[in-house]
Amino acid sequence: KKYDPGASDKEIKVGNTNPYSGPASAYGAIGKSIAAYFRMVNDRGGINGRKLNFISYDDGYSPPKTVEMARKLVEQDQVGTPSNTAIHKYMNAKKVPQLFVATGATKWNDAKSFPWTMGWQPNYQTEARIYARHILQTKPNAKIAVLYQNDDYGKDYLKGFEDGLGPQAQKMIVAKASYEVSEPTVDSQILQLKSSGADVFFNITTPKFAAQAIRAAYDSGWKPTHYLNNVSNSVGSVLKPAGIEKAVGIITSAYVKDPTDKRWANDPGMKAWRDFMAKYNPDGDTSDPFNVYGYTVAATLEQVLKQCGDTLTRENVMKQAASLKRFRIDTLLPGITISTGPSDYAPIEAMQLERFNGHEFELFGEVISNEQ
Amino acid sequence: MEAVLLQVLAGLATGGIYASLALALVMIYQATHLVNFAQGEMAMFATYIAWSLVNAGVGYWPAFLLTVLIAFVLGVLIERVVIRPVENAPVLAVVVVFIGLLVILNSVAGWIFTYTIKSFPSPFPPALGIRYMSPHQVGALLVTLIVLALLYLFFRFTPLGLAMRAAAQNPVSSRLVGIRVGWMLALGWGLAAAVGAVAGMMVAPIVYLDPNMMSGILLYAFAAALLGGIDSPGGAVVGGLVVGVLENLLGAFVIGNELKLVVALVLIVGVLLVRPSGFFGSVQVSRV
Amino acid sequence: MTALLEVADLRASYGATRVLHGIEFSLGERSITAVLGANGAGKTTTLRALCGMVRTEGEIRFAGQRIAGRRTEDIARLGIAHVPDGRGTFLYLTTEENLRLGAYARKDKRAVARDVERMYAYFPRLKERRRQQAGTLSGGEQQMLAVSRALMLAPKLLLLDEPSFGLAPLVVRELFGILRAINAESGVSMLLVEQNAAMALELADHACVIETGRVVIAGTAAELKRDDGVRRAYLGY
Amino acid sequence: MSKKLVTVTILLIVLACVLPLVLTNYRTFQATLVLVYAIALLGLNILTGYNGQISLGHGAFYAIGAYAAAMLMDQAGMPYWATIPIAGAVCLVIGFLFGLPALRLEGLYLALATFALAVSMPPILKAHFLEKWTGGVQGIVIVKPDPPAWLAAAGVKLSADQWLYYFVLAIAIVLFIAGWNLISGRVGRALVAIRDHHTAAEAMGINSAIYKSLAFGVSAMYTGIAGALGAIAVQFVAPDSFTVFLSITFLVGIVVGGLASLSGALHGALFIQFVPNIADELSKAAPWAVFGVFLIGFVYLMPTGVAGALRALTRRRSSGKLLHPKEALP
Amino acid sequence: MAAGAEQALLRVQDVAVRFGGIVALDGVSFDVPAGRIVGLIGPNGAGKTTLFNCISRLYPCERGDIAFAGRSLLGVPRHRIAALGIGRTFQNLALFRTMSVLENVMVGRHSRSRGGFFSAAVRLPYAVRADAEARGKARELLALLDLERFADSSVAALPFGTQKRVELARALAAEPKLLLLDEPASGLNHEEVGAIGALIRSLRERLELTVLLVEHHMQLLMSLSDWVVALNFGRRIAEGTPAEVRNHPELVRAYLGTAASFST
Ligand SMILES: Nc1ncnc2c1ncn2[C@@H]1O[C@H](COP(=O)(O)OP(=O)(O)OP(=O)(O)O)[C@@H](O)[C@H]1O
Ligand SMILES: Nc1ncnc2c1ncn2[C@@H]1O[C@H](COP(=O)(O)OP(=O)(O)OP(=O)(O)O)[C@@H](O)[C@H]1O
Ligand SMILES: [Mg+2]
Ligand SMILES: [Mg+2]
Repeated sequence: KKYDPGASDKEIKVGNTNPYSGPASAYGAIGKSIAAYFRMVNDRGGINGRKLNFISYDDGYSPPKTVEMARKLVEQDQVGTPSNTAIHKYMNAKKVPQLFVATGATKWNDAKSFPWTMGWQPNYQTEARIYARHILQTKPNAKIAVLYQNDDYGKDYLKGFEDGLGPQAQKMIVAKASYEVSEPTVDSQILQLKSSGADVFFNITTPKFAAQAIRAAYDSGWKPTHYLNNVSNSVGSVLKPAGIEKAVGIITSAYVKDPTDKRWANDPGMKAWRDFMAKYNPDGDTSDPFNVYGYTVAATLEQVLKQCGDTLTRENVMKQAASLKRFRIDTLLPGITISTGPSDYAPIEAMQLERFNGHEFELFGEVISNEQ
Repeated sequence: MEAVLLQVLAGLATGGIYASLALALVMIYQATHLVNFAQGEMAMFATYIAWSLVNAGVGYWPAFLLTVLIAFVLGVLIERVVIRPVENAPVLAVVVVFIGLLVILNSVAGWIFTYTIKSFPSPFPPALGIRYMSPHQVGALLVTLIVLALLYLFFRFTPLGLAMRAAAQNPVSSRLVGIRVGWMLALGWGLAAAVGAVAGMMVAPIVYLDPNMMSGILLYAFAAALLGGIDSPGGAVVGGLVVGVLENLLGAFVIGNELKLVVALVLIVGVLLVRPSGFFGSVQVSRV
Repeated sequence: MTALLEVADLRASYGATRVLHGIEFSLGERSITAVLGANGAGKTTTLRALCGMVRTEGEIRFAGQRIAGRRTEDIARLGIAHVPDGRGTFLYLTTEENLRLGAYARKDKRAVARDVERMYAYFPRLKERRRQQAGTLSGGEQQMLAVSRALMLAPKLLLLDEPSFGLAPLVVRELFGILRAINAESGVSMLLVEQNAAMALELADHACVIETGRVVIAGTAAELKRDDGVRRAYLGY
Repeated sequence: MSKKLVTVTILLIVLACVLPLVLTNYRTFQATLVLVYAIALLGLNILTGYNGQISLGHGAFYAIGAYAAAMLMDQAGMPYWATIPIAGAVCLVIGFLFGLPALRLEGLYLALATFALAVSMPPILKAHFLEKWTGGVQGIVIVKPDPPAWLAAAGVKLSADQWLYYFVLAIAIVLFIAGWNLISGRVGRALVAIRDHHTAAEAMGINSAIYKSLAFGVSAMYTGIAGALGAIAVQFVAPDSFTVFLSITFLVGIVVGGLASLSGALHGALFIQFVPNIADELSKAAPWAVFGVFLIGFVYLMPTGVAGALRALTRRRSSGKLLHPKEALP
Repeated sequence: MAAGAEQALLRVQDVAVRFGGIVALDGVSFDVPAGRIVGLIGPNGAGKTTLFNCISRLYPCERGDIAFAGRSLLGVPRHRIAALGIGRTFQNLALFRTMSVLENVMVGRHSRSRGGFFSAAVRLPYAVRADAEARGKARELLALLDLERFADSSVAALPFGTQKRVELARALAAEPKLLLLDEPASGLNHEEVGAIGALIRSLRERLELTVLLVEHHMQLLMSLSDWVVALNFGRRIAEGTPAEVRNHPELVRAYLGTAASFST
């Protein structure tokens, strides 16, 4: 048995910061469902006999607060594995595993410069590249319009997309419009994009704006091939509000199951998730994909800690995190698995394209994987 | 040319959103001489009430009226319970209470209703739509104009409206002439909350209902209300529409989306430098 | 003479500082009492206490009802009008709106409209300025407005805190004539705090002198006019 | 300054000096942030508390100071300590220039203008044409300064956190003393006179235009210096660190701490640093609701802020005259 | 009194002021000779305070000129007026409400002391000295006006008459040559009016003041003034010694009511 600060015979401390307040409080659902999941694990007897102690602080989505809270986790609470952005360098300097950062920004999968940090979901650039490839295959002469959120997330997608289009990018992308989260609507942006005459629309937006964009595009009579980023592909919380009929034909990609998609109504994995929600997270919204997300992340972490056995050193945690082999969780889409390696810090790298048929998403094509 | 027209119309539609909340700000200003930063969150909360009613099977218009009523009562209650104790505190302390109220309402709404967006029904028949505007956008603008007319009449022609303005300006003298200042304040809060509720229900179908629905809009409404002149309901609406259109045109044709808000704000502040009490605000001279 | 207003052991304070230490007097129906006193004696505070504008203890009866501790607006609605210290103008409303507010507690619209015209007849200057923002009126004009606004309530009791403050000599004389007429015609009782003691004692039937929060001399106006101390301090002969 | 006040101040300074010796590095870091916020709040208090100009946009000056420091360190390779005066100077100039047109605006209209400044800051920092220097949406990561070599040579061993704390503490003491001198003398009286009665102040010969814009400048300078120190402490700047919420937090800080009071800046800093954390500990479901309740509770109990309440306590014991709170403050 | 041009400390020439449709001053001219007390009277709204505000540069003049010690004031910004040697009080009190009496008077000293932001912040010796000097001067004035015991009280809680004296002290702190007093006796009782009259007289002697006095208390005004100017509807309707003006028919009709209503 070997321990580093944060672990003992009795418990393993897992730290986390999450925006429970502030403009991004929607992400708070992730933290809450992770906490709920760990309660479930503890009810089942914990991991290798140790209880999980999940300590989560509110970072208000503000970088200074995140730094402070991360330091609190590491120095005050002596936790094992917190996650997250302004603290990137700090965590690596302190050699604290920063696992499964809840964002797809590419910088989280950089094993070389930041060996103590690992993302979780397919990174934004990978996803954007998949769309780009699909466009190049199906519509090589497309005129593309892009709507993106003017921040880290939006810019990351945009970069992946432009990289994916390659040298063609400058020519193919005929219009780009950005928006700020504080803006009430993106109607104006949609009109700008429409008037560019584009026939392909890449929609890099968070749920509220995605729904607005889908509706506005449809209402304005613009009928491009519509690619929607994975962040906002929930049927229940995006397409429905936008108007189901307005969303027909939208192409997106997926790796977790959408809790509002009828396809998974009787799926055992999602059933287990729903039971979990009912029992451990009754306040949570069962149409909110963030709750599936948190659940799945927590399950991944559970697996890593299981693999660690009795050697709960920070080094071993990182090592085990980097040696997940085709690990599967039932809330992931069929065919999607989690694999990592010493130089592969991107746990999920596969996704599948899907198209909305007016009732549900239909997967098409292969599971597309970037797995080396 | 058509692109410009489209942007102008879309700007009017969003401007109508700003205008409707700006009216609530004018209302509360007239009644208290303060701008309630929690006004947007109160409107958001009222909209959730409406949403719950509609979801429970109440028809749209009954739910609408009921919500306006509930919002009025809640507004009165908030004044009586939360604001009353700081009646005599310095202005900025009251502003801090508003901020407290804002974060409480926002947080509690997220807790009760979660952060996933909800669609909110629109009551307007498709016939209301014109070529480039959806029926709801047209309808919401009309409703805003109706609220404007009501507020104008209220302040201009009713003794109550006059008493309310008096109470906000000089509570001591108001009491001396028999105005129940406490009631005026509560009434002002109630009416502002009711106006806000209408705004929320008109806004929600456009931007979708979520706990942060109004936080962004409040800034625009604040700017709009001041641009028009904080004590002028008509000014609030004009201000709202101007801000909406201005922002769209700047974003689409002049400066780009990234900096359109910045430039719009610079222009608004620029206008205020020339007209320090807005387009239609009354100039309040004080002399020695 | 029945008492319209009876005050007993009236004490009042600002924050922790007590200013009135047991004022005692009564004011008859249709009568006018003048209150004299040095700077800071507590005259203004007495009027404020009657209207519930400061923290008070003690007994105040108006037309038989206890009004101590009641809210200012309720006291006003009983028919007590107040020309406050410092005029209390609604600075950002027009002259006419100020007048209309004075009658806020009254129901009869027509009578109110008549009274507005009456005030304009008393003070033609106000009529010229009817649409002007009241805060821009000259000091004396605002004082006329303050008196008129109080009269607009059609009160039973009128509390006047230095009504002649800042008025030109001619207007002061007219004002006292108006007060006398109103008292005679409508039987409005008045409590008059006035620095122009000679005129005040001329108008009033009763008078008292307040010193540091206590009534030190009280009596009929005629008696006070003969009092040596009063003559030296307030009348100057 | 009364004798008692001098004693209390000296005691506080001594206490502040021993603090990092008994605290963990993390707590020291938090204490550093408190000092940083105290400087920022002092700046805002000079403007809003003493001079009566309401600013809902001081987060912008904090941001400018922070970016000035970060950019100078990151791109010009300047040592951290040298960036502080530059950040202060930049903010002084920008604040002064902003203060000039702001002269025409009063009350709510000024609040809007400053609010606009705060709202504009993140988009400007993200703006494409500045990306080269500001790092765009990603911001700039900077390294934490190590204690200088001469300290180690002198045999004093300090952690980076401790060193930074003392560095900030020294600056804070200097700035607080300067602030005290400023407001207790001729200039301070002029600032308050302008707040209390603008016209009379001018009739007394006070050039209110100059005073008001200089107050803006000095206030911005304080806040800008705080921003620079804050950036160094947090080792990171990004546009999203400086949203309007920061500005509003500052306003909350000076009101809760006490308007027009030097010690109020410190009380306010403690509040904005620790109360959100406490709220978060109490409720994950709705931390802001708890925070809001705290906020309102503080205002109920102490409408003139912590400093005002303390002052009232001591004053009641000594002389006895209490002002109506409304008269005491803008 | 033949007020020769060379003697006039203040010269008001054809001054007109209009607010929208209201003509507040309509071509007023008169001189205030150095060392004299000149009374300015007229009905309410005649434009007396407006004229004061023009001299203090709070209101712009539509036409005409105001010269002080031979120099036109119209180009002088309002914050320079005090430094030129013109002090004033306000009709409706304009004290700094949150400050103590002493501080109020020290602010009055502003135009006679130096020191800016920087010198104050680092306590440059001259700024410290200036501050001490202002404090000393203010204390002197408080003693002179019998305000010493209120030095540290907050002005807002003082009785009205005391506040008026604080305003007077504040105006005197700048060592003005010309003092503009707007209704100094209003709200004072007989005894107090007598006291303020004596005070003004003695101040004039001791400080070699020139005074322009607006007052509705005729007894006081007529006894103090060397010269009286009467306004009505923004126009000068009479000018002369108190004895001359008192019987001026237009003034009697518009302002006094009866000529015999007061005595000197
Ligand atoms: N708002 C206040 N706060 C504290 N003390 C006050 C306040 N107003 C008045 N006082 C004090 O109360 C006492 C009585 O004042 P009051 O105004 O009643 O006197 P007055 O007789 O009306 O005098 P005046 O001739 O000045 O009108 C005075 O000593 C005054 O300082
Ligand atoms: N800022 C302003 N806006 C509009 N009208 C004004 C303004 N200032 C003064 N007036 C008008 O100008 C006239 C002269 O006012 P002023 O204050 O000079 O009178 P005054 O002679 O001082 O009277 P009083 O003896 O009553 O103080 C008044 O009728 C007033 O209504
Ligand atoms: Mg009085
Ligand atoms: Mg006047």
